Amino acid sequence: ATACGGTTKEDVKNEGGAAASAGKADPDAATKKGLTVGFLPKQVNNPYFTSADKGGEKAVRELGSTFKEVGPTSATDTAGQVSYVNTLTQQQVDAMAVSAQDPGALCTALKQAMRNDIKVVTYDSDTKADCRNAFVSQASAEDLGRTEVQLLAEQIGHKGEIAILSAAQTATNQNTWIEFMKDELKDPKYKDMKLVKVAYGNDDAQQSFQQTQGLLQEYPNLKGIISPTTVGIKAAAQYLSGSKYKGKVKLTGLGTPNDMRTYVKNGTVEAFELWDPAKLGELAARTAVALASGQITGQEGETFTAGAMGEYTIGENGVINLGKPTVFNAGNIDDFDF
Amino acid sequence: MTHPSDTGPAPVLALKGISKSFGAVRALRDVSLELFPGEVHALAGENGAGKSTLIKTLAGVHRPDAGQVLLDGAPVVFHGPGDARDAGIAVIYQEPTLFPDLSIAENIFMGRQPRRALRRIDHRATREATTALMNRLGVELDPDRPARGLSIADQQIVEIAKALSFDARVLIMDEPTAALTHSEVARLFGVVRALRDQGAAVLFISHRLEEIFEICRRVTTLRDGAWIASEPLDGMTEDDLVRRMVGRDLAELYPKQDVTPGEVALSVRRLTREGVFTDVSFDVRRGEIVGLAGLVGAGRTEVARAVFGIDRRDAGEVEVDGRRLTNGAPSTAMAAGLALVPEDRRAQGLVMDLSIERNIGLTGLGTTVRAGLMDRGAERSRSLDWAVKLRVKYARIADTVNTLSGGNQQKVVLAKWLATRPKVLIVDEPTRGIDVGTKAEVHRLLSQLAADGVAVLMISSDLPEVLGMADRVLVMHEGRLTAEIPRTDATEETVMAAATGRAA
Amino acid sequence: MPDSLTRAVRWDTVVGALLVVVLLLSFTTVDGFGNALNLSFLIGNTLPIALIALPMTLLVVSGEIDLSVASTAGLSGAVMGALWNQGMAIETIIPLCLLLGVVCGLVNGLLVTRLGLPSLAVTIGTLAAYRGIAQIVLGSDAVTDFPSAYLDFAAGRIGDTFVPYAFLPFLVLLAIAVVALHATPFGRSLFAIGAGEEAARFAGIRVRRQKLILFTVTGLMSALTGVFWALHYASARYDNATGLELSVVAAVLLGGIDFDGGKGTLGGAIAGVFLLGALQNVMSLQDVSAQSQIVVTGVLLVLSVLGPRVARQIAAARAGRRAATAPDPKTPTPTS
Amino acid sequence: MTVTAPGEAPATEVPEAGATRLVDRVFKMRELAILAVFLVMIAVTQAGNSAFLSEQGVKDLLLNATILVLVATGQALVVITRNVDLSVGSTLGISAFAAGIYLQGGGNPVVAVALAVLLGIGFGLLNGLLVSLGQVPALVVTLGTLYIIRGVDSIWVGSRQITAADLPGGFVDFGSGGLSAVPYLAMIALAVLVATAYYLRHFGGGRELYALGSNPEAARLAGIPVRKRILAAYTFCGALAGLAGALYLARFGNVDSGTGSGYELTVVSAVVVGGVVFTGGSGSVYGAALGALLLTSINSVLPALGVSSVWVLAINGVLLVLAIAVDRIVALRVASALKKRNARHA
Ligand SMILES: Nc1ncnc2c1ncn2[C@@H]1O[C@H](COP(=O)(O)OP(=O)(O)OP(=O)(O)O)[C@@H](O)[C@H]1O
Ligand SMILES: Nc1ncnc2c1ncn2[C@@H]1O[C@H](COP(=O)(O)OP(=O)(O)OP(=O)(O)O)[C@@H](O)[C@H]1O
Ligand SMILES: [Mg+2]
Ligand SMILES: [Mg+2]
Repeated sequence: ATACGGTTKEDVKNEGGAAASAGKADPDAATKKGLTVGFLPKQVNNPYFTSADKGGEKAVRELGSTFKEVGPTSATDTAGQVSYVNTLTQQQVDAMAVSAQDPGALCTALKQAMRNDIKVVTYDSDTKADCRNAFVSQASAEDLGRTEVQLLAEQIGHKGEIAILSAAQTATNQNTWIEFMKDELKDPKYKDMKLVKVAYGNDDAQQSFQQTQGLLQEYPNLKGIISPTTVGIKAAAQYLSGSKYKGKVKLTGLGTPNDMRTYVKNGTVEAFELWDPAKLGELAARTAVALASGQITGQEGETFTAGAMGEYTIGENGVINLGKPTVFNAGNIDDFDF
Repeated sequence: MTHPSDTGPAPVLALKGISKSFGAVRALRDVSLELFPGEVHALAGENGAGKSTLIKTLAGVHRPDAGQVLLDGAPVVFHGPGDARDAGIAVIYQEPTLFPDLSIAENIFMGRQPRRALRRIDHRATREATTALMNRLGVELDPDRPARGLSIADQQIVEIAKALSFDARVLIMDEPTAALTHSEVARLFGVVRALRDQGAAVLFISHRLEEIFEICRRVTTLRDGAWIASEPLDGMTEDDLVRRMVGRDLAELYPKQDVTPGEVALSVRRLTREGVFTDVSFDVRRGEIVGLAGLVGAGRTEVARAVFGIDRRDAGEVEVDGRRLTNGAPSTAMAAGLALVPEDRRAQGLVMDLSIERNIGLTGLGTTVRAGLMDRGAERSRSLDWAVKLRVKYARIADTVNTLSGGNQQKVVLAKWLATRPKVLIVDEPTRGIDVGTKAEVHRLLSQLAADGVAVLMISSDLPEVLGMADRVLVMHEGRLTAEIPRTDATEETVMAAATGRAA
Repeated sequence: MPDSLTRAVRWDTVVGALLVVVLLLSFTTVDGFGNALNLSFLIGNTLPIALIALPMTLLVVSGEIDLSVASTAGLSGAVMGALWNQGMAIETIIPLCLLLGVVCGLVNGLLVTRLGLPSLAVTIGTLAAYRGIAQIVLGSDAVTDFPSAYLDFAAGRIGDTFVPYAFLPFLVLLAIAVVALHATPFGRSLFAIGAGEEAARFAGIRVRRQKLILFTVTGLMSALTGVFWALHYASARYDNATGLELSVVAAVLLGGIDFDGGKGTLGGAIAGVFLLGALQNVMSLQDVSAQSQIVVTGVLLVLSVLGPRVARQIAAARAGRRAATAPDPKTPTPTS
Repeated sequence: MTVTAPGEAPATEVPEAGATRLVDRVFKMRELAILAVFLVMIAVTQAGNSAFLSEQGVKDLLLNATILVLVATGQALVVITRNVDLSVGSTLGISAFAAGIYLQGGGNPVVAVALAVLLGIGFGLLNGLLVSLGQVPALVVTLGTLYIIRGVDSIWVGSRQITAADLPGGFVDFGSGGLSAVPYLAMIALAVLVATAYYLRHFGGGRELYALGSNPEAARLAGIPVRKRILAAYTFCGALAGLAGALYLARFGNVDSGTGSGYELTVVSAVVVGGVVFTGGSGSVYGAALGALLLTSINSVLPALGVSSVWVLAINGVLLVLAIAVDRIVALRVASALKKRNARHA
């Protein structure tokens, strides 16, 4: 049924997306060697993705295959990322690990790749489920969202106004986490805490900087800020440590130990969390190889061993969870270097 | 060449065997010239003869392909205009070279402003010096007024003031009077004589022969880039000089054919433009040439602009053949058969970077089309046709117009508009910077057009031209029509009287 | 200098030749380049730039510029997504988006022609404004579920050929633009306006009107590009096509369009667009890092302006030497 | 212009004085217009949020503006000569990183700043040479160098980054510190600005920049060393971009391969809003600086007013267009004023 003779959202609902992967998984199949695995991060030159891809590279090497990394220099250059998917397809790699800048934009290209039986794993941020074989999630969005609220709550004694400094408005993973944060805040034990605003710094140091200033001016008695993005938390910390709010306004979120070390040491930040990007990359790589070797197909319930990382089981929609994030504080931060 | 041993002192500045080519165009071929202190030397020649090129070579703008420049008898090489200036040579170029955004004072002293301690500019001193210069020229221009928006004439005045401010040993003037009216020219000549008597050498270019005879002692003539003669002027007649320049005897300068005016073709009623001109009404009939005279700044150009629709009129009506023109719409004016040959050929008359062909073609965009597309053949033949009719001197019809000499550029503008076969033709300073030969041609053309029933409105600051060509003379003063004088009683006196607002 | 030489050193021809050379070399030496699929990728990904380059070239020839094109594209994409979420029919949405583009173009055009503002300044302003409005309209959403018929048209290719469906309409538009600029009085007037606006006005050319038309068309084409983008990448977001304006400008400049106005050919511009596209494609296939690709683009741009200049000087020098021996040009030689 | 009839003493004084005042007033207004817009904006914000002009608030305003002011000042100089330098963002990025790397190796902050400036000068020279000697359109060349420098930068930097941890504490504190509400960085910027403005107004070299922007051909005929001046303008612009890079490092304590990308548009906007016209020859660095202050402040004002960041961009753009329009209307008033005077003279 088409409204006023045209095609509407309704009509499209029924166009089911083609199932991602068919075929039967053979858990005992030998791990193939000499494969080529291409990594396509959101942005090359981005420290976070570099350490992730390093992890991936290490794993691919161990498994006796070849690693390559390509990618755009800007995290908002979706078109660029698409043409890199195409390039990898052209180069007939056996599998690719992609961190999608956009859930939809890469679909056509990724399906194209899968049709040329290239295995597609997404990591860090996902595409629509039918556009890849599996998604390696840094930590369940739920864990992240809730734990960050818990972290901040402890620091401010469960009371006061708090705000969120996110990345781009369009960042899928950011938004899901924020949903879970809001959900966590519904819990009665947070009744004295109030989320007053979600600001967006577009993962740009300067903008995140000014957004933080704005938050503090707008809400003079703001008690804490959650910034679930490495760029955001760093900028916010830098501003706080240079302002009169240092130590008074608590800051937590997702950051890398190397970025945050100074601020933890100078008392701007008590604690923050992150998963180990290197591990994320490694798991993505091992998943890719497992797929290429036919040990898994991406169906729910399949299991495989990711080398030293142990055994993983594929959840619904082909999601694989890396595990709980690590919390960093003055006590343990020096044990980490990434 | 006749060596003037009688002039006593050795030449300050001399050219020996200079040659200069631009691509295929050989602008100067083995030209020699000597300038002596205390004399005004004329440089005569048709448009494109090479006069401007010669002085640009003297000024260090162009490097000669062959030959040498001698300063006080010693060969010198000018690597740029700066060198020439430092050598005491001041130049007024044919085309005003001002900085529109800077004040008149800065325009005059740019690069050599009076300094205070720490080499800082002394703005006050600069302003005062400028005022002094303006008084010397007897004109009244606000030193702090930016040069943008100055009329051609005002620009020329500033150029002259600039040249004077050098107190140079050699003063070179390329058609400084082209835009000026008699009284201003008189002033200028006064100043030039004073300089000459202080021992300066002056090189003077003008297409107004009477001016040459009035102020110059000797003349050097060029033809097609070649040196023809250098000789004393006394004993020469204008015809002798013209013969030297053109290489033949010249037809009559004002070949005005008598015609009986037809019905009104252009009728202007109570035309007004705030602050520029007020309540201007007049008619121009078929076959008639109406002169519009007045001092520079009287508002003639502004009237022409408003009639053609370049500027919006605040009040009044314009009708062509009884068709009322929409306000501020040149396209409809053209459609009605109106054509305007503007005052400033470089900015308004021509697109300097386009070829001769395309420039003439511009007015034919509506006609040289077939099925909505350009008909290149028609466009080219139309352009060639008119370029040849007006004897434009060029190497290729596809050359850009900025390679043409001043006068030839003016011819292209005329060609461009005559090609529209207008019913009413407004010409603003049509012969400014045009040599006598061409001038005569243009006049012949105008009266021919009139004879063919075109109504011509001729704005000109060249009084003899107005008197020679016009059936009727309209005179403007400070934005108002002050007199309408029939051909029979139009004289220098009557016109100037009305123009300065004294009598009338 | 003689026509032959002028033509010989015209940069747009050089770019065209360069494009051919690059293509030939890649076909023979770069594996993965020649096959139909890759070529269709290449063309598909270059189309947005090419589409906007068409009106941009005309605009630049007339001495103006529009930096808001990418934002207009983003806006039309965003509106498309928003309306789609409202459940409106795509067949009604697309015309609406194009209309929106016309409005955006008109706003630019009116600001430039009526207030006489410099187009560079105005469109930097609207660049921010339009993108901002897009953000307000669609916020953080990313709309992806457009009807597959449309997605396939925008992303798919004809059978197994290298020709994307969308390429055919583009060719038509290209033809129209070429004729408009190079074979109609309109085009002629644009060159005149670009090279000497006042003189053009004195020649009875309706400068403001022509410019207004150009800005409007540019808006329209940008919106069309926005729609195409959203369908081609199956994703409508407020930040679609961000930064595309620089790519367009770069490509057009590379094609030898003079930003002082009055010079250039559409052929050159489009050659420039596809030259950049092809080079990037090839370099990616050759595992040249994105960073190095940026450098190459830059170097190309610099060469694109240094090249013709050097050529011109050589030509002038040669002509000069010839003139020395040539007979002096007497009055008209109206044969050339 | 009139021809004074013989004998009649030219009455120059009266109109000149009047004219001078008029012209001066009007030309000052060009900057005034922006200043007004700025003040109104601040006032409104303060009314809506009393915390805005707190010491911290003022400090932030100034700090935010500092870097853009510096770069805009340099850019203004280039634009006045009828050119443009789009590569400033890339230059800022690469020199910031250079300074950072040097400090990381335990270098001396002063030397680091000098290093950044030198690097800037280097790239400024490159642009200047290409534009003045090559005599090629600045827009194209600097768009080219924008890409080249950015590319070289990201190849060199790779995924490395400078974080506050790598920098000497004193340097970082200097970046955020100041005398009460006036940050040190702002003082530097102000000093540079005033010096530049004074040079442009009172020294031959400065005026010649205006001259050659206003009419290059005439400048050549007036014997002005055109190429030398243009080269100087670009070098200065590069130097300031380099300095800005060093200050960026001190301010944000964080630099990576993306630092300063896309900055060119902001800078150009600031200059344009500041009333420096792209056809060259007019405008002032004060205007450009005000433009910069206005633009950066908008980004602080809107969050402070609690305007959702979704709106920031749109409002930014609209304000930008408005600012230009206002400036234009003022300019038109100047023109008509001149025309009237003309008529009076005639
Ligand atoms: N820059 C140039 N490039 C090419 N040709 C040029 C250039 N300048 C002058 N010419 C040619 O050199 C010849 C002499 O030009 P020039 O301007 O010296 O003549 P002129 O005597 O000054 O004429 P007019 O009296 O009209 O000013 C002309 O044929 C002109 O076309
Ligand atoms: N293009 C222009 N822009 C601004 N003002 C102008 C312009 N042309 C002339 N003016 C001024 O307008 C007034 C009328 O000048 P206009 O040129 O119409 O007088 P004119 O009688 O035509 O003198 P000319 O002999 O120079 O043509 C003068 O004060 C002049 O300075
Ligand atoms: Mg001449
Ligand atoms: Mg006039």
